[in-house]
Amino acid sequence: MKISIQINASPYQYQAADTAWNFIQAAIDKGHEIYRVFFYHDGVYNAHRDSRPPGDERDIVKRWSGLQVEHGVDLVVCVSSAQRRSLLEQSVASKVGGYENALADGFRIAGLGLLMEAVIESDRHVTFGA
Amino acid sequence: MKISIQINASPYQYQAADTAWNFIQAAIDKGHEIYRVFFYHDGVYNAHRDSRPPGDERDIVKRWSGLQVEHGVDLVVCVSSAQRRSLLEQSVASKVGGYENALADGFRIAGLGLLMEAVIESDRHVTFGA
Amino acid sequence: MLYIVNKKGDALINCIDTVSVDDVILLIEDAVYAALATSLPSVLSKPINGVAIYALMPDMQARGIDVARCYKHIQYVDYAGFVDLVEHNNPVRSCY
Amino acid sequence: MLYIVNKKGDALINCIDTVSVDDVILLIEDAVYAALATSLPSVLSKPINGVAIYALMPDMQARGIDVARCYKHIQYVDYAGFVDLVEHNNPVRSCY
Amino acid sequence: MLRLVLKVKTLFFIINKSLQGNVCGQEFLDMALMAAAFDQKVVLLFEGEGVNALVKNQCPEGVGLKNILPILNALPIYDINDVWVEKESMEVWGLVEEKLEISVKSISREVIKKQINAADHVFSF
Amino acid sequence: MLRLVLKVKTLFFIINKSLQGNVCGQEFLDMALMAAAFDQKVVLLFEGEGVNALVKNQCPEGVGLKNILPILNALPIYDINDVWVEKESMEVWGLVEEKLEISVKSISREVIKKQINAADHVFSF
Repeated sequence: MKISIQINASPYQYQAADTAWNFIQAAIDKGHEIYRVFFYHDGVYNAHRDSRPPGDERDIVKRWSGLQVEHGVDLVVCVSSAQRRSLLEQSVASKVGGYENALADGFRIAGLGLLMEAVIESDRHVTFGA
Repeated sequence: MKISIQINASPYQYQAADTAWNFIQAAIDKGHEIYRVFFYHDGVYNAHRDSRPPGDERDIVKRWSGLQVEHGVDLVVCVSSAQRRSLLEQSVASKVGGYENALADGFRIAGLGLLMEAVIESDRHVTFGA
Repeated sequence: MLYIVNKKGDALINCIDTVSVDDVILLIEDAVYAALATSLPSVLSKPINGVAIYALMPDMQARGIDVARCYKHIQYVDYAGFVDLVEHNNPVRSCY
Repeated sequence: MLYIVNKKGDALINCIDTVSVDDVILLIEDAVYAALATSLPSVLSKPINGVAIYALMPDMQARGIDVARCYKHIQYVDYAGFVDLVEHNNPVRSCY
Repeated sequence: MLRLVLKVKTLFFIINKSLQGNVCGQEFLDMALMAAAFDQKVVLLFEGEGVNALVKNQCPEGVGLKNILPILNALPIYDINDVWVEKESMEVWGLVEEKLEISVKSISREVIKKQINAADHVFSF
Repeated sequence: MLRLVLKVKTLFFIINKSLQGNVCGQEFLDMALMAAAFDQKVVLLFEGEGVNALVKNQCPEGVGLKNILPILNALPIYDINDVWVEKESMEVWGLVEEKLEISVKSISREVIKKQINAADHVFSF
C-alpha cells in the first residue's frame, strides 16, 4: 500500500527521526510504497546540510539523503516551517545573503500542498512527533 | 545578584526562549546581573543567523542579538551541541565547506567549561527547557 | 483505529480516555515503560476490554526492559509488525 | 527550594511527589492550566501543607485563564515577581 | 483555490493540547486550512486540555506571542465549518459555550469516536 | 584537568526521565562530567522514571542509537562517586540493586530532599 510519513520533531533531541527511519525500512522491505516523507515543524532540522554529529554516532541527515538515493523516496521540507528555522531556499538565500547550500542532498523545499497531495494519494499517513 | 541562564529548547516550537527573554528583561530591570546565557541541546537553534520568521511575528534570534548589544549579556552556544545541529564555528565551516556565517551577531561558540564557570560564579542558575 | 503512543504521561492517558472496542494501541519509544508492572497502579495495570495493546520490542530492548517484568496482557511487535499494524488498522492516530 | 514547572503532566506530578515544607512551586507556560479548578480531582485540587503555589500571570492572560475559575490557594506573580521568587529561594529546579 | 482533485477524504484534525505558547498550534491550523483548500472534508476537533484553546480574552501579546483567535474566527472563510468540541472535556474544564470565542458543535465522546473511526486520516500535534 | 577554582559548589544533576532514545541524556551526563572536571561536588541522582536508566542489558544499538552504559560505567574515572537512587522509585519500578549496571547508593526521598535543599544549584533535563 501507499504510505506517507510526516516528521514533526528535530533530530537527536527526540527519537522521532530514528523511529520513522526504522519504520520506513521495514515498510519498504515488505513491499509498501513510501509515497513521500514530509518534514514539518521542528522536523525541518532533519534537512540541514551542516549537521556534523561525532564520528561514532549515526548521521541522521545523511541517512535521509541515502534513502532518497537508494529508494527514490521523495523528501519534502515545508517552506514556511523552514524559513522560521533557518533553512532558506536557494533563491531566497541568494537574495537575502543567507546560506545558499543549506539544504542537504536529496531534499526539496515546497509548500503544504505537497503534504495534502500525499495524504490524499496515500492509504495511510503516519506522523512521528516529539 | 548574579544569575546565569540556560536555554535547552528550540525557538518557536517551545515557549522556553520567550519565557527566558521576559525573565531576563525583568531581572535586568530589577538591577540583577545576567552573568551569561548558555544555549545547550536544541537551544543552539536560537543562534542560527538565517532564521526568517514572518514579518508580523517576533524575531527570536534578532532579539537575543539585541540583548547582547543593549546590555552586553554574554551569549554562549555550546560547541558540541551546535555541531550536531548544523551550526559550525567559522574555522570548522571554512575547513569542511559549510556556512561560515551561520552564527548570528552577538553569540559566541564555546565549550561546556563556560557553563560551569557561569554556574560557579552565579548566585542562581535558571534553566528553561522544552 | 491504531493509536501510536510515544510517551507514558499525558499522551498515553489521553489515548486511554478515548479508546473503544476494536482499537489497537502501540507503545513506542519512552511509552514502552508503561508496559512495566509497577508496585503502584499504573495506566495499563488492567487490560482494556476489546483493545489490543502492543509494545515495540526494539524500543523495549534499547531500554533493557525484560518482558518478564511487564504486564501479561501486553503483546510485542518488531518494526515489521509495526508496519503490519499500520496496514491492518485505519485511521492511524499519533499521540505524542 | 523553588520548582519552576512548565507542563501540567508528568513534570508537575513528579514535582508534587518530591515537594516538602517551605518549598515554592511556580507554574509557567502550559503548567498554568493546572491552576484551573476542574470537575474531576486534579493534581492541585488541594493545598499542599507548607508549600506556596504561584502561577505566572502573563501566561495565564496569554491563555485567557480567568482567576475566578482557579483554585483559591493559588497565588499570582508577574515576571518581576518571578525574579523575586528566584532571588528569595535556592536552589532552583526546573521541571519540564 | 481552483484545483482538480478527484478524491475527497475525511480528515480529522485533533487539538488535545494547548494551542498557545508556541508556533505549533498555528502551523497545525495551517494544515487544516490547506486541507480545506484542497476541498477535503475537514473536521477540527477540540478535546481534552485542547478545549481551553477556544476561550475568549486570550492575550498572548503580553508575552510577545501571536494571537490565534483571529485564525479561529476566520475558519468559516476557509470553508471549515465542522468545528467540534468534546462535551465531556468541556465539563471537566468547567466551560460553557458562551465562554468560547467561536461557535462550535458540542458532541459526546462516543459519537465523536464513531465518526473518527470512519475517517481516512487523523492529524495530531 | 589542572585549573584554579576557588569556589567549590554542590551541584545536583537529577535524572527523572528516560536517558535513552535521544541525545539529551548523553549531553546531560556531559554536563556532570564537566562539573567534576571543575572540581565541584557533584551528585548524580536518579529518581522517578529515571531509575530505569540504570538497568543492565540495554541494547539501543538495535534501533541505531548510542549506548549510555559505558558512560555510566566510566563515572568513577571522572571522579563522580556520588551516584544516588531514590529508594521509593526503585520500589515503584520493582528494581533491586542487582539488576542495575553500576553500584549506587539507595537513599530515601526524605534524606535526599534535605541534601538537595542545601545544594547550590540543581540541574535537570
